[in-house]
Amino acid sequence: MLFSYIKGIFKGVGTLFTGMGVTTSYFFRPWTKVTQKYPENRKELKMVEAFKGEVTMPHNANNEHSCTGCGICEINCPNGSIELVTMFLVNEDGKKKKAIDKHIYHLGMCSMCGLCVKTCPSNALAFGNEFEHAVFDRTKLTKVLNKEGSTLKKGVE
Amino acid sequence: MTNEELRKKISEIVPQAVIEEQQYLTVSVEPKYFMTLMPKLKSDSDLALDYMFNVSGVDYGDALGVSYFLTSTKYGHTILVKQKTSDRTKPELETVCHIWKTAEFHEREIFDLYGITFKNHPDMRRIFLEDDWNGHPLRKDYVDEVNMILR
Amino acid sequence: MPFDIYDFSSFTGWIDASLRAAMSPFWTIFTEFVLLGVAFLAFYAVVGLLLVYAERRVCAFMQCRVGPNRVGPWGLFQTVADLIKLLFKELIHIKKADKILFNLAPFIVIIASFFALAAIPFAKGLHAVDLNIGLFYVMAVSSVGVVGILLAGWSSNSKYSLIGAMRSGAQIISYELSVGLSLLVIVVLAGTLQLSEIVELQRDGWFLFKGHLPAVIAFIIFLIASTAEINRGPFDLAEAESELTAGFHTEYSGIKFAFFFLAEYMNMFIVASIAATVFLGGWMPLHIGSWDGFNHIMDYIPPFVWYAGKTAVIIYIIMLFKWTFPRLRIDQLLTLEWKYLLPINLFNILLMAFLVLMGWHF
Amino acid sequence: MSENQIVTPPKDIDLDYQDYVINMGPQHPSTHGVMRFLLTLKGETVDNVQPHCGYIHRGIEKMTERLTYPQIVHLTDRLDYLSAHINNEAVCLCVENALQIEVPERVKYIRTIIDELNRIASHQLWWAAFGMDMGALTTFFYGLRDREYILDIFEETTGGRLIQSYNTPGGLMNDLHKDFQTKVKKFIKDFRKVLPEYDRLLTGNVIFTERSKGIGYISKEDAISYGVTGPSGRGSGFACDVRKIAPYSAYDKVQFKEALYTEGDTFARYKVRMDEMWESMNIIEQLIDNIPQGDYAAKMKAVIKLPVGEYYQRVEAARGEFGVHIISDGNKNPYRLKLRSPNFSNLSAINAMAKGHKIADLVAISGSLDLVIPDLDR
Repeated sequence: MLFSYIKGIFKGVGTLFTGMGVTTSYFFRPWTKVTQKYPENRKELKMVEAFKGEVTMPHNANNEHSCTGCGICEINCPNGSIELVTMFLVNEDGKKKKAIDKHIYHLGMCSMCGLCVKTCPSNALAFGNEFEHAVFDRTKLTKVLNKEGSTLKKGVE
Repeated sequence: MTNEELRKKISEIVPQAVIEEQQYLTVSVEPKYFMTLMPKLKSDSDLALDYMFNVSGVDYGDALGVSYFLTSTKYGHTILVKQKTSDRTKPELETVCHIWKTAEFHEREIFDLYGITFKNHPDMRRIFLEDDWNGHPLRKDYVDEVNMILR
Repeated sequence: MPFDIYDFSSFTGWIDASLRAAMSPFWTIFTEFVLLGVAFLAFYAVVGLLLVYAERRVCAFMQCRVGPNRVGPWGLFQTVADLIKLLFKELIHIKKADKILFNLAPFIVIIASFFALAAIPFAKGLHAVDLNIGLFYVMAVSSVGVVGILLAGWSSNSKYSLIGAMRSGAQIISYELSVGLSLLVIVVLAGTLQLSEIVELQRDGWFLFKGHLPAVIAFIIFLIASTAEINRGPFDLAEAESELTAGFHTEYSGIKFAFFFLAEYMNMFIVASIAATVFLGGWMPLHIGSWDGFNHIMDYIPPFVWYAGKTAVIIYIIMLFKWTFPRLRIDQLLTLEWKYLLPINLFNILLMAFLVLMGWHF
Repeated sequence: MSENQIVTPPKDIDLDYQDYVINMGPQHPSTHGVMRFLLTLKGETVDNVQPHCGYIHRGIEKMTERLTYPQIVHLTDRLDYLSAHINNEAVCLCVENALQIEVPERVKYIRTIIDELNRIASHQLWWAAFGMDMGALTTFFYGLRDREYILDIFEETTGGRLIQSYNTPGGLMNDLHKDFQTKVKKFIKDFRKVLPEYDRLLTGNVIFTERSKGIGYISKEDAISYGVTGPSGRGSGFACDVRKIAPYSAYDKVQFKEALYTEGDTFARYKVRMDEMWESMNIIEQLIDNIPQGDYAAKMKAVIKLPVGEYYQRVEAARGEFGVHIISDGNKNPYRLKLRSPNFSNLSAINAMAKGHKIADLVAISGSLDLVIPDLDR
């Protein structure tokens, strides 16, 4: 009875010391720190390639994109965060052809599910790595993805 | 137990039950036979359906129904029991929460979202929505012009 | 000006003498009181802020973090910035609170810790009052703080606060016993309650080593019980942020909250000081029996450095407790006191008395 | 609420002056989200716990009735965000089984590996938060520190850290990152060294064992009746691991032990989760070197329409049995989609568990159930 009482005390105190050993060992090993100092390390901070920051439309050097304005991304978006404003262009043969006027993207409504990027038949959309999206005005989250004066890439149907 | 044996056993308890084979053996019963069937399912030593792993409320359009998914932790067979009521204004069904305690919360959820009242339930209150919410959102005829945007 | 870092009595004596030469005895004492008050206020604020900073750094290092590092060099001014923020925050008045008691409570808590500070010898001759019942006085005034905590919980008219206050009432009153009895072990050995004399007696070895096993047991019990008495983790049941959100000070904001916060850290400092003074020799350098050369080298380190070092070690241990252990439950807390610490303590006093009677101590 | 309405108090709460009724939540440090417990106290002892949920009810079941099947998948991430990939998988498996599509072997392996990584990450966060509920504040940082490595692996492959949306009916969104296997192996090697440290810090600690042993007892029968599944159910001896009962993906190809304890208290639930982390690492090690080559998705039609009927899929999420019940009327949207969330059933047992214990024990019990409120509220 008394023996088990004393044994219990020593055992308990022993477990407490093991616990304190863990924290103390970290206290004296400052190189185990994992903190990243964010605004300072902005330059070295590289997001991985697959990171889903926002939906972008890559343009090449001639300011050409590959969006044909088919509207599949708009249909597939679960949140309605993509809106297409299309127009009809007349090409050399005199045929009318659908093309985008504005590819509107509401970042504030996007949940990064990736369906628009995946289902795009001409691979016109891609995920960008930008992650600093905080703005003071919500309307700034509505973006036009195609650049001013951009045209459709040759050979993309 | 195989599905045939289950089918036989259940028809013995409630001969009026409609039994189909789908993913699980589906037993549809009328509400008036429901309480003769359900206690047996757990207490019968051959059936021993002691674990209710899901309760779904369904709006069939003309009727409101509840589906109970039951499995036996001893034998591993699974059945699906369904009951329907065609009364959409004041639907009432029997509770099973004294047989499977998990049904207590699930039935409160169904009451909240479908408006089916469960008789003899100890605590029939809304669980997710506020007490003064109008209507039952998961019904197909539920309208909310402000928050539901239809495209 | 006779300034000696090894003996402050010449310095304080010089101030006293020069004041007495300049004015009447009444005004001398009055000026000395004011000077002392100002000095203690400044000391209180500085030590409080430093301890908050130290705690944040220590826990950060234990948790593989950096801790405060933005405001000032190594984040040193972070706590100052926090204090300024707290000063500017709105003092929220609770609708059905007992206004007088609600406003009084933080002052009681902070005054109790001020009282205790008066009797602590910081270095040779650096001593506000050298009472002949110093130890008794410290124990007596430090238990006034519980009144403040109880009042804070009661007068906030909040259920969480009330539970926190009741918990802390039960806790502090029971752990007071263990603190007192564990100090009594050393009083039996030293034969005096005067803190300056207790320090002097440790000239040839600290009581922790002089008193054999009973002193070591008393030291451990004192650490545990005093951690409980100042409401710090793992005994922070009165605050218990995962259970009672903030316990007794849930409803306090702004500077009143800062009072509670500062008082908690000052109580930690006082407890560490007492432990250092009673068990580890206070400002007395480490002396080992007849090793004269060693003792001589140790004497070159100024007394207040010894005192600060010993206090810092004990503060570190108390912090280590908080950041390692889970919190106890209220019934376990009382079980620990009444079924473990108290019987061991009583037995320990008997053992020490026996040792002293037989003359088996150094 | 209009003014003339009188709110009737719940029947089983006696508003007698002797009852000390106190709101724990909706904003409380240890309810892990917006959850409200209405406690009736007798002194410090809990007499009755009434959970009030619905603060994050988003109507996901209603929303799914207007979305197509691939679109539904991303919503299930938002249920139990700590086992997001497992929830995704449940919907995808249900759709695949309904269409009777055989997904490539590679997909099955990758899904299983990421499931188990997700489970480890979830249990790490649980360990961290559980320690903090108990008052040991350091555990929180150790748990989150180690979880970060898994999230980095996820991010590299799936593009998301917490919410991955990596599954799609028929397979995966994209192929594995080329460093995936080496990084996972490195993580397992490191984590095997870290787990004993968790034990040293918390499991053996006398204060922790005193506070968790014998607290929140629930018998096996009650656990089955309440539908308490997952680690919480297995702590009571209820062998409810869906990975064993109805194997899906590649779980039929791996050997693993189902962690079972019969004590039924908080400590048993704790031990089950600690053992599950070891078992998950074993499962990953069995699969990581044998991922077969091949496509990362089966060919699917552009518009997925399920045949008329009812489909149900059970999976083992980190907190218990997650189920998807789809009733299809042949359209591209489900007619009804019910999500069986493990937390909802686990929560229903909290009154039975916490009755007669102290407030501090209630915090420990709700911590050991590992509640995730968005999953509960749906």
